[in-house]
Amino acid sequence: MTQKPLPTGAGVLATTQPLPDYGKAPELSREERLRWYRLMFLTRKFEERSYQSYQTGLIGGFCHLYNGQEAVAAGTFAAITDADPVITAYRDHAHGLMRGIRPGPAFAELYGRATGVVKGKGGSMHYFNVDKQMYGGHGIVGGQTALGLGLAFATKYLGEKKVCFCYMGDGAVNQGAFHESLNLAQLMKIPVIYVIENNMYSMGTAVERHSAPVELYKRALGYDMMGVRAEAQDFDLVRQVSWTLAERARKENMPAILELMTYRYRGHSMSDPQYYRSKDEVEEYRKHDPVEILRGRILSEGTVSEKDLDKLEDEVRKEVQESHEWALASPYPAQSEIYTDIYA
Amino acid sequence: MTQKPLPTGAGVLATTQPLPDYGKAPELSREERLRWYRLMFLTRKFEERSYQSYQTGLIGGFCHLYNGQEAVAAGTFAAITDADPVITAYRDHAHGLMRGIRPGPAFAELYGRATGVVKGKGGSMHYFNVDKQMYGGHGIVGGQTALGLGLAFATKYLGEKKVCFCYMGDGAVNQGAFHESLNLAQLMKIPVIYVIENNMYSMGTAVERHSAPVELYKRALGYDMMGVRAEAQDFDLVRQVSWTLAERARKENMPAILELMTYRYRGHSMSDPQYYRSKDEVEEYRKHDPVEILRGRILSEGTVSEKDLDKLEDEVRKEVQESHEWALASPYPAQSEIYTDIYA
Amino acid sequence: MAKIAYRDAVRDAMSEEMTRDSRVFLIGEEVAQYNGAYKCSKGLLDKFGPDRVIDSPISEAGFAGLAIGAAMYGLRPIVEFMTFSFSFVAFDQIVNNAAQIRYMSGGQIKIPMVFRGNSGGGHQIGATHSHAPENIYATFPGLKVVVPAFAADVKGLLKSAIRDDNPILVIENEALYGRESEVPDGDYLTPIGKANILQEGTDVTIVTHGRSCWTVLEAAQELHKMGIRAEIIDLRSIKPLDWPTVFASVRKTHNLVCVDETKPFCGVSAQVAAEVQRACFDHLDAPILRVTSVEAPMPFSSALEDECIPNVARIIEAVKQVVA
Amino acid sequence: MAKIAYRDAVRDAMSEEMTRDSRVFLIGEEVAQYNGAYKCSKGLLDKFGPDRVIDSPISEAGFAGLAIGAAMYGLRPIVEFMTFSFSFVAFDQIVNNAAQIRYMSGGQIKIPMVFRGNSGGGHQIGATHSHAPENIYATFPGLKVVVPAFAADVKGLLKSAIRDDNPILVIENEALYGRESEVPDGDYLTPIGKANILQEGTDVTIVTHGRSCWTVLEAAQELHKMGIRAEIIDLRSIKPLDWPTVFASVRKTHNLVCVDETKPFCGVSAQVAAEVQRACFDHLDAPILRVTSVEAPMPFSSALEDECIPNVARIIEAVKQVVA
Ligand SMILES: Cc1ncc(C[n+]2csc(CCOP(=O)(O)OP(=O)(O)O)c2C)c(N)n1
Ligand SMILES: Cc1ncc(C[n+]2csc(CCOP(=O)(O)OP(=O)(O)O)c2C)c(N)n1
Ligand SMILES: [Mg+2]
Ligand SMILES: [Mg+2]
Repeated sequence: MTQKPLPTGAGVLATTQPLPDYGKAPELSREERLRWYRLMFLTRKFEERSYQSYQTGLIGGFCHLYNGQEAVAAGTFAAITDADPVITAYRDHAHGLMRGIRPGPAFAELYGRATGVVKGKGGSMHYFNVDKQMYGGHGIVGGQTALGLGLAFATKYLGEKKVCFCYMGDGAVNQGAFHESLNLAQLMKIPVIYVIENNMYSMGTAVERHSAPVELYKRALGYDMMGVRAEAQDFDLVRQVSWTLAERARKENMPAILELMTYRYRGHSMSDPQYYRSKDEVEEYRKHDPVEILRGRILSEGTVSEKDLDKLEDEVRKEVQESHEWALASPYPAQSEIYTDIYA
Repeated sequence: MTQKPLPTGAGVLATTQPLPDYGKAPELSREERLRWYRLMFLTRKFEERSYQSYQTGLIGGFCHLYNGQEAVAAGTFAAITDADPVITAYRDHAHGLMRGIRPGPAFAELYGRATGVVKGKGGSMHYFNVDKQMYGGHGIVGGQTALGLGLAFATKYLGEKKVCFCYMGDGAVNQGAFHESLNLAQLMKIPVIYVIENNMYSMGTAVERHSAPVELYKRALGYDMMGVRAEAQDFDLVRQVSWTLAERARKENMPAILELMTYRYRGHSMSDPQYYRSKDEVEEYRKHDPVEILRGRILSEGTVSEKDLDKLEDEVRKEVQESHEWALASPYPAQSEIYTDIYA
Repeated sequence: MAKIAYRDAVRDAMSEEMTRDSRVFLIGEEVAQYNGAYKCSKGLLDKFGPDRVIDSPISEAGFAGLAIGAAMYGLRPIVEFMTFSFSFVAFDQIVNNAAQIRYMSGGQIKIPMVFRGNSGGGHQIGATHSHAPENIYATFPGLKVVVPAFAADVKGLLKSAIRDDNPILVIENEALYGRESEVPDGDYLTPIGKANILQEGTDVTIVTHGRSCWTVLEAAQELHKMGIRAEIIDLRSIKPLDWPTVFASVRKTHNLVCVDETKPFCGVSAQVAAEVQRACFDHLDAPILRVTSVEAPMPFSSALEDECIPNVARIIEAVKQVVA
Repeated sequence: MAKIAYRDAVRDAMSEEMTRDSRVFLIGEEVAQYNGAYKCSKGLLDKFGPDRVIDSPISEAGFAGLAIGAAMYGLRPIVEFMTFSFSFVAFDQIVNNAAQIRYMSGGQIKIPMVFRGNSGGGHQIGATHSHAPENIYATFPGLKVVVPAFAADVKGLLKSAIRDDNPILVIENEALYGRESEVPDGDYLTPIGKANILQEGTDVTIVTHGRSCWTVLEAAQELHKMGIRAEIIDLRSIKPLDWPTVFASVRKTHNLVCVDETKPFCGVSAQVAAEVQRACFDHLDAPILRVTSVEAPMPFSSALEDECIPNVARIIEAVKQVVA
């Protein structure tokens, strides 16, 4: 097994073209910062509870957890607004929760209940919240990359000056649809940012075993496209680079690849024995925990007291527990639901 | 319309990595050189006759002619042997004729006859001659790029030290299967050379309207792969660069993209009004005719007299005419042939 | 009523709907500057400009996916496949994304869009280019599939499809593009899911669709001479399929021959035969026969190709056997 | 005879054939180091090494095409799709290249290869991952399709498929991987194209395949208690399909229920019903009924999913209706 690179705090590691300088992203207010911390913490607790629920048989099918990657969704989302469309793959709990899905309907979906965010029809892999421009949750690796292109195309077609962030795993760079999308994006000047959540593994296959260049931002080179590789355990660093690319997309309609170096603590899905990596490797990464890093930063800034943060965390824990219980008490969908939502 | 670059005689125009120096390709004997000239001239005459036959209704369906591109097939083939597998798209008459398909069965195929090279079942787009390692003739744009990978894989699996040349049009770089193949080739070290016959147009779409980078060899950058752009109206220049890449593939199992800058004189298929380019542009290119260039070179070398060359050309003209007549006199396939060759 | 060519009816439908609704756009290979490989989009670039009539690279999965994404956002794309055979490189996008995202999102998403293009054999373009894929797409819940045979229907169905809030495949046929037939004046819609009785008859029902309609009409003239009165139903819409019209006809004629260009194994005719034997068991006087494309890839030679799709001789033979 | 799990039978078949013939290799996602997502290739990497047991990136079109090309050159690849639903991103390679190149080359090329993997619903993996695609692939001449239900059959059919000179899809099912059943000792082959009569009976024929065989067997016990003797035919091979066995049974029982997991529209049961009504028209006492997956994408919730694929209740109801 090859040694995986650990975060250094450098932020941006490499680019295919000089990054334009739009200056620093606007400051977040104390409340906004806390809100993002809260969402990251909520996601972590949601996933931990999901883990337990899976173990006890409350969840069937696949369940891909986000632990360790929280700063990717949070840092990128914090660089845009809820009016900008986002779309992702099946590791989508974070993207859903951070785009307004309440933990109750989120749990209810995992438990296959009628009160689930998509009525129990989509499950873990298909969180959608169109109200807040979250377009799924998609199970076919790479399939969403073309959809993200289309969402961005539509915003441009309508003259909205938006940007679409389209998320994908490192393994998804090897799907043809992604490459077709890259060429179309660059050629037609479509404001889509492909965020590669590089957690070093495509299921049990380490990046160096699945991609000819280990640096995935390099895929942009084949399209004269902006490609950026950045570390992603630090919310603020992620937000800054995302903001720059978002600005560029809004101002110039230029797409980009943003490869974010991160790590997942859990197995690929729940039933993964993880023979492909060592416990030590996982432990090393846990030392660069995105939730801890933001927590420490907020405390060191002194705008929030440890006590207040503890309180916020307790609230979240309670919300998660109550949401889980609410979900469990929810009814299953009626049989007639099989036949609804097929056609509009 | 953008001005298209004309040949300068430079040969190699650009690469993504330094080309290894294996020295000069082995000299061709006088006979071999004449043989390649003969094949190029034969191809030209074959296509001209096909053009007429199409006009007079003897050929149905599509018919994609190779006029102007002859040095691509000839120069690349002359760098390898008939034991090295080749595969191409639907503009495949040259590749067939130069890999041993006799003009008689070649015409018979166009005319849908039982004596056709594939029994009238494949038509213009599906010339195969497995005896001489010519694996088609494929109609779905880009589809053959994965097959070429597989042919090369098989030679390596069997320890044969061969190389597979896989041909494709400029428009085919935009198919996802090609990109998946590039990554697989580089990652698994498969000795396949992707020859992009860049004739500047994908049907009616000029390269700059279909590809984000106009330089198609750059697609190799995304895979840390060798990519080469070279001019391709000169048989000898094409042979030299192809030989270098073939050697590299044989010695190191390393794949490459070889973008060859060429031009087609005729329409995309036969029914193309060609509004997308000017007559002048075509005329400019005709001044750099690959058949003429090799003819001039051979004469200037003084190893063959003009008279002998004229004689050879007359023989070819006669062969083409007789083959055409033979083909026309051939029977159509029996109805029972519909049901053969479906399963082995 | 004017007589116009099928391809012009396609063009008119797109043009009218693009005029009516600025969310409608067209994307595909050679649809803009080239006016379409089969000239179905002639003049549209001039009329609507390059933002709405878009030439794409050869990236079917990419541009089909782009269009699906745009539809998720509320636009109403029309995707042209140069031929429907090329949709197979975009298969996943169509059958997983277009067909199922509405369901998987619990109804949050609508995908109002059209995939359209040429299909079928008979033009010597070989096995890879000659697929008639309506059975394949119709097997997927979430998609609608129409296969218009006449200018009036392609115009009315395409307009309906563009206005419909679901992903719909409008499957055309090269052989039909040049054929002229009467088209009503003004703005009209042909309902999706309604079959059309092309000819009334008493002896046998022939259920058909697409290009085969023309072949069946030709065969019917021969049959008429033999004293056989065929009732001819043009399904027009494969999914949803107008079962009441089919069943009513079979209950009247007591005989059924299915004619269509899909392959025999699990083709459209298999579905029709299976449903009709179930619903009309006691009404059938003879086994339902099917005239389909043959069980072989499409050969290139014109000498073979004619036999490979339903032709007059095979239709007459089947009908004669059924009414015997 | 030993009782082994279906997944081990898959593994044994591959292992035996790879030992016998060095041209056989396995490629797919996670087949090597991970031992297969469903552990069907457990131990093969250790036994045959990384040149013959190959982990691929997530590039189904790429590695399916690679394997087809290798087969054209004379190797005998086995492609594992993690699930067959993912074959849809490689659809063109399978239906145009694997299926048709032999024909288009006028017989110059053989494509001796196997595509295999998990399929079907019932495990809460959602609409995109739960396709039962046998009807879709079987519509293409040039492909063979087998859907084994039992350990002995998957071993014998997979071995036959690997030795066959054609492209063959071996469609497995997650629900079956863990099920144990008896497997003959030693080297044996199960012929492709031969159905298997799982149970003889007199009152009704039930034609089924794949996972549904188990459900039908369960239903048959209930039916037995009601005094209904069902003859159960496991098709095993969808293409070629063993029509003589099916027809003979229907001519004996005079009734037919088709049960399978493909969708109703143009599914396998449609093909069976269409052919049987034609060939056995005068022998049928009642309309042929079909029990299939429902006309909806596969929902996630276990509360809904059970109803979406053929279950005992639906089978019993159909049989009762037919023999009534
Ligand atoms: C087309 C396709 N092939 C295979 C799969 C099965 N599969 C699901 S996730 C996965 C690994 C993807 O890894 P990556 O893209 O790195 O994302 P991560 O799971 O690390 O977030 C695979 C092989 C699939 N869902 N779709
Ligand atoms: C997947 C697919 N899409 C579209 C087509 C239709 N088509 C055939 S050739 C062609 C243009 C290809 O151009 P290029 O690759 O540059 O090759 P050239 O014709 O110039 O040799 C198109 C669009 C096809 N055959 N396959
Ligand atoms: Mg990953
Ligand atoms: Mg070209």
